[in-house]
Amino acid sequence: MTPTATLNTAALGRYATMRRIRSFEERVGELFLKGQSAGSMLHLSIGEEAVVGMTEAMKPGDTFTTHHRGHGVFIGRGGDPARMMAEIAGKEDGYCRGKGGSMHIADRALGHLGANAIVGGGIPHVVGAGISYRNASSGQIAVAFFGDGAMSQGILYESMNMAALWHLPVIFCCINNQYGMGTRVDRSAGHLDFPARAEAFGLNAARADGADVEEVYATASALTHAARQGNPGYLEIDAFRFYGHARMDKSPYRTPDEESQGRARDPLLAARVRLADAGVASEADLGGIDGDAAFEMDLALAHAIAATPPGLSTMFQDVYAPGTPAPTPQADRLTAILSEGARA
Amino acid sequence: MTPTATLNTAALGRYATMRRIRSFEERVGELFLKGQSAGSMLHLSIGEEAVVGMTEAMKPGDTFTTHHRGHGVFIGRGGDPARMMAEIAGKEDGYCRGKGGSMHIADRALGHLGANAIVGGGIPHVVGAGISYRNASSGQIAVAFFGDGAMSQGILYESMNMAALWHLPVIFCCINNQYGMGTRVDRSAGHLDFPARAEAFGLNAARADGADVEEVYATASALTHAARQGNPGYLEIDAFRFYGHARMDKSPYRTPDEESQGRARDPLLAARVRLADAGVASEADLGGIDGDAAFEMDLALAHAIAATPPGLSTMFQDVYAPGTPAPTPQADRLTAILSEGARA
Amino acid sequence: MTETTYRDAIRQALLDAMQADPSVILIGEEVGVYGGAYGVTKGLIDLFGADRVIDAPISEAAIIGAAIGAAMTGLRPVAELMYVDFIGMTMDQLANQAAKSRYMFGGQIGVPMVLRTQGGTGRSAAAQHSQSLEAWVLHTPGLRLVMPATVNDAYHLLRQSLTQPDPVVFIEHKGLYTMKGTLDVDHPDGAWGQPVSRRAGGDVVIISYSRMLHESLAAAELLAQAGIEAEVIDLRCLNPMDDAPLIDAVKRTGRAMVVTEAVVTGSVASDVAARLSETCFDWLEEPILRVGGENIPIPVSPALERGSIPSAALIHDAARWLVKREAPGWAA
Amino acid sequence: MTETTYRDAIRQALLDAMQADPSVILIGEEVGVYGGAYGVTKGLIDLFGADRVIDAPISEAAIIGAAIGAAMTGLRPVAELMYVDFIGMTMDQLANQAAKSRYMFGGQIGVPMVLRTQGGTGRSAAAQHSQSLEAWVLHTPGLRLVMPATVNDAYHLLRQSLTQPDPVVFIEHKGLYTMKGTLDVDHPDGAWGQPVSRRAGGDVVIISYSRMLHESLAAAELLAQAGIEAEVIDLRCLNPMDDAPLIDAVKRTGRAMVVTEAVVTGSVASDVAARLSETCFDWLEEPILRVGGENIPIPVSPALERGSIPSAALIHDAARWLVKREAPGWAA
Ligand SMILES: Cc1ncc(C[n+]2csc(CCOP(=O)(O)OP(=O)(O)O)c2C)c(N)n1
Ligand SMILES: Cc1ncc(C[n+]2csc(CCOP(=O)(O)OP(=O)(O)O)c2C)c(N)n1
Ligand SMILES: [Mg+2]
Ligand SMILES: [Mg+2]
Repeated sequence: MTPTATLNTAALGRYATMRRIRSFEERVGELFLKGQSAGSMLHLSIGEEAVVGMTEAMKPGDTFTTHHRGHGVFIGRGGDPARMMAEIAGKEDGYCRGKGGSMHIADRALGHLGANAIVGGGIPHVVGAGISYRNASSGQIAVAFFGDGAMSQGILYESMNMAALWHLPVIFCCINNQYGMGTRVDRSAGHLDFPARAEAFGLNAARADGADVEEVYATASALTHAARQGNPGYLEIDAFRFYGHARMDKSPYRTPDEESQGRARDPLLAARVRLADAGVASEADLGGIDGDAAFEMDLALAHAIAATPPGLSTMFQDVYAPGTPAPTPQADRLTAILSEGARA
Repeated sequence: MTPTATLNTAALGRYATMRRIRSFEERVGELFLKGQSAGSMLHLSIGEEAVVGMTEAMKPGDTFTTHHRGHGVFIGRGGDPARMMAEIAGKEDGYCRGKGGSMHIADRALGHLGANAIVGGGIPHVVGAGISYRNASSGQIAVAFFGDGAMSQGILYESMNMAALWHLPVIFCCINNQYGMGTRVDRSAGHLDFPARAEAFGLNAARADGADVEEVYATASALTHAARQGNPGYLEIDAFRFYGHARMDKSPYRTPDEESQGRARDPLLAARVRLADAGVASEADLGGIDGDAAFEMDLALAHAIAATPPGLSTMFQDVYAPGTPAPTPQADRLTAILSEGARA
Repeated sequence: MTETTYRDAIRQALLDAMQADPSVILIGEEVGVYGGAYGVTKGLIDLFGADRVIDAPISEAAIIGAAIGAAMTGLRPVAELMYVDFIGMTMDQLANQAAKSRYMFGGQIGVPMVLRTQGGTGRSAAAQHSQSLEAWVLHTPGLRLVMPATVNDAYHLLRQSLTQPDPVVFIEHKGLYTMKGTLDVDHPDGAWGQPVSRRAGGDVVIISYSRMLHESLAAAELLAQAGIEAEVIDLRCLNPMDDAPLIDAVKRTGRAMVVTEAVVTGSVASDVAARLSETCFDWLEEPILRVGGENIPIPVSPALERGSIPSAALIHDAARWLVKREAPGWAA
Repeated sequence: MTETTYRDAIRQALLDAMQADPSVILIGEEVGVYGGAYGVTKGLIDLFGADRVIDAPISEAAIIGAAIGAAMTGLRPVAELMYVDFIGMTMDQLANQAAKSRYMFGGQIGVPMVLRTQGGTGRSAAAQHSQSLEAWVLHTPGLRLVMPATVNDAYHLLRQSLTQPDPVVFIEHKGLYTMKGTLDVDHPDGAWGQPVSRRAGGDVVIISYSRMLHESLAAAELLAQAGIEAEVIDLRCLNPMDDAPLIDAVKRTGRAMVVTEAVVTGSVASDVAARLSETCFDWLEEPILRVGGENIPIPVSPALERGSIPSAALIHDAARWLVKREAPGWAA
């Protein structure tokens, strides 16, 4: 529990970002209900907004990869909600031209090296980014965001070992929301002390309360500082997945009690109360922040719905870089075989 | 250092087995020099004979997998040197009909589920064997033998987690000979406390001196006892790879000093001296054991050289089980296409 | 004879097999409490308990590796890979271990396991959840490859897979789970290992499997309206493949095409077309045509996703061109 | 113009590329101090230091993953996989990440990396160290596949690979490292991405790549003694494949075969044969023949290993049968 004394306007900014994340995710839910999303593989990060403590500890130029539940992380790093929502709707002016969708949002300009639909898939990429920054002495760090489920992927430990062995400016950030789909973490891990695993591989390891964004920020700041000196770290954010795994999942495997207790650990509510108590912001200020977020995300939703889908021919673009001939469409291949001109 | 008091005839037996392993490996070297081995990918376990402390802690019915340097482990579990040597020579009456060779020796009857040429490849198989034994309450355990290099393979940690989570009768036995090819372990691991890794995944973990087979035996006995109760373990045998990685490697990356110091940690020499000092065996007894081993392995070598290679047609057998048609040889396929009878 | 779905037929096969053979176990992510990402294993953990229906951590490589070890020691595991797209993490265990153990060990150690998974497009699940990767398995001696297209095959081929002494990769299609059909537990659609002719016709042979079988059958109906009778053959068991019935059919008609949902380059369609072109050369009136997925990753946009794989219309157009030399409108 | 070996030509290409482009780094097992399992990278760590020649732990998946991340952030990594047989552990990083990033991310993020590895038989290294797995890569859009057969190509194709904006899988052959040949740093054997005709001949076209090119050329010499002139084409760059020159050649001769060392089922040979059978149908006098490895894992016995892959004699016999309809002695 962060002493209210340390609360300041930066903390107010973190509250605002958390609110924007939640408002965004709520609109993603609407997009789906309106039948306007590209598919139903939409993973909301509601309850995990304290990840903002980590994203704010990063600096411009730092890069990151995320898992499939990465909307919140990207908003924390400055992602444009309108282009994100358009991508989730599979539209041409989405971040990935409607080819990636919710699970594959990326933005090279903002250092987002890509969301990944393979659990653990994006983790080793930060090791390579770390090599780039180490060799260039650029002072940048790379952060891998992933869920507790990725703690069971061997590639995580291969990556941790490399980061420690090569003294890379890297952070492994586990957003532990207690579940991988229907499996609570105590049914997927034989031993629940995850920081101990990271320590055994030579990392600075810490766990922070996902209901306390200021604790996350303080812990993340220390770890990122060390990482920039070549001492890689592991941060676990202890949170709770408020809703189902994806839009279809009603979490029948959880009791109402468990859900209400979990949702009681709400980082927004906690921050809100404490900001008010500390006199950093009035109810009116906070209400204004909430209203602005709602308004912004309503616009993002409207934009996504109005945006145009990609044309069929874009399908053949971006398989290889410009300059390499695009793959031959099947129609052309068949024509080259069967058209009279092609026959002897 | 084991108190000489605890030394007994069983210890003498362990010495004899270690000697048989070394004699066998020396003959493998000869087989290669005579140009009679199938290939040059021959990995000698000289210096690692104290693994006998682990193999003797196992019981009949227990099963195991090994890495590519597994000759010693298998002799420790009762492997027939003649059939092993014949396999290494690629002969029909070798353990695998001359199809597997040094890196793929197996013997279902003795519980050897297979040597593996993929670093870490055989490790998860003991998890599955553990499920079999747990479900059948058979009291058996399964042991994975591997080198320090496999500590960098993610599948090891996936397997450790499953073993702990499901309380499987499994042991992970790392034969740490300090090197993976030309890479000393401190250049492949960011943090060298490997038992700490195993503990962080929920295993009983211990390290034993590879120059002291009795210490290995005592440690292994405790771990196997716990494993049979469903408490999986990790045992690290701290040894030294006396010679090159494979027959071609002269270890230019090691200093003469390092080699002489490493070879001074000789489990045979240590056991020999202590058995004599303890009066368990006379010089004559020990000399007799050494002579018997040399004689036995000379016969194995001669057998392997005299044995006949497999016939060409065996190539098509064992791809699938008997009953499934063997793959069509290419000659038959081409005949079915081109022979006059096959044309319109 | 019961009307049921592809999903329930698979579930029934698992249930019957587990009842008939106590050595059958299930292991995979979410196969127990959750009941399977696509609901295929719902309720089985209640019937058979957590020792036989094992919810695994997200460790694909070790799941397959554990199944191999269990198979080597007397169990008959059904390992579930939630999406075939994740097979990339398991190819070492699958192709270097499961496939080669019997051979490398001189016949001593078999691996009687089934890898159940599902693939294909249809849910806007994007590039990492929509692939068809059976070609990697086809290229691996020691593995069996089975891909059911009908409700009856979903049941029988899985039951038969669970009697095999060697590893079987059993690939379902996410787009077929809700498909209705007739299950006759006493009569399989055909013999194990053999293709089945799903429709008779003398003008052209359309060879396919999995969901593309249904697009091919739909195309055959369209062709019939144009007076073209297409035979439609379902491969069912792709590796090892019994191509004798295919060869007979192609020699009869002299015209054939092979349809796959996978990226066409390096696909099962390429391999089947190559074999048939070798063996039926003197009987061919026209080249054996491959119709498959575009050579691209699968885009998330529903329209692009649909456009990237063959449709009944495309199959019809190509077949008609092959038989009547009538160029379709899209021909450049 | 210098006489050198395939191994040294590759080493020279790495050395020249690292000197010309500071963003080029090497990462892999034993690439530094040890100098590479086959000695290809000997001495490079002394020239460029441990930050650019990185000895990696035995973590194939993370090695490829790290190379991807490095490529995304401005470096041009050459990741070495000691044996292509280990690619099974990396197929997720290779096929789901490296190959698809540019596409999934709408063109924003490229992965300019080279995966160097080696494959093939010849050392009695058994089933897990002797494979030819290029077909898996061929089937993956977004990847480039390059397999040099000559000393000059070993150098130039690697240099060119190190200028590509997309991931290149560069597969060497362990049996060619000691092969001598002429390196002309100023003149590549052919244009990037294109096949090259290695021998002229009007009776039959033999299409091959990697070490089988040399068996094919040897076969062509044997055929010449029998009065049969074979054109021999080296594919070199297999994905994307420019098949126009192949089509021209096959249309000229009407007879062709495709030779691979890989398991023939589902192989590159199947794909090439299928394409050419489609496009050259009206010009074919004979079926396009596939000659490849047997459909088995590779046995350790030297005799069995040799017997499991095509030889010049077999290629000669098949080609002669194709051209002269003379059945060889082994014809059943
Ligand atoms: C390699 C891989 N295995 C399985 C899946 C299917 N899957 C998608 S999300 C998920 C659960 C992941 O849990 P966690 O890592 O905790 O992330 P969360 O969804 O809780 O944010 C699973 C099993 C996948 N996408 N990738
Ligand atoms: C997956 C894989 N990567 C790399 C190799 C090549 N290789 C063979 S043995 C070896 C070193 C293994 O070291 P360790 O595990 O310590 O076993 P040791 O040889 O020391 O007994 C390597 C890198 C391999 N066979 N398999
Ligand atoms: Mg989670
Ligand atoms: Mg070692």
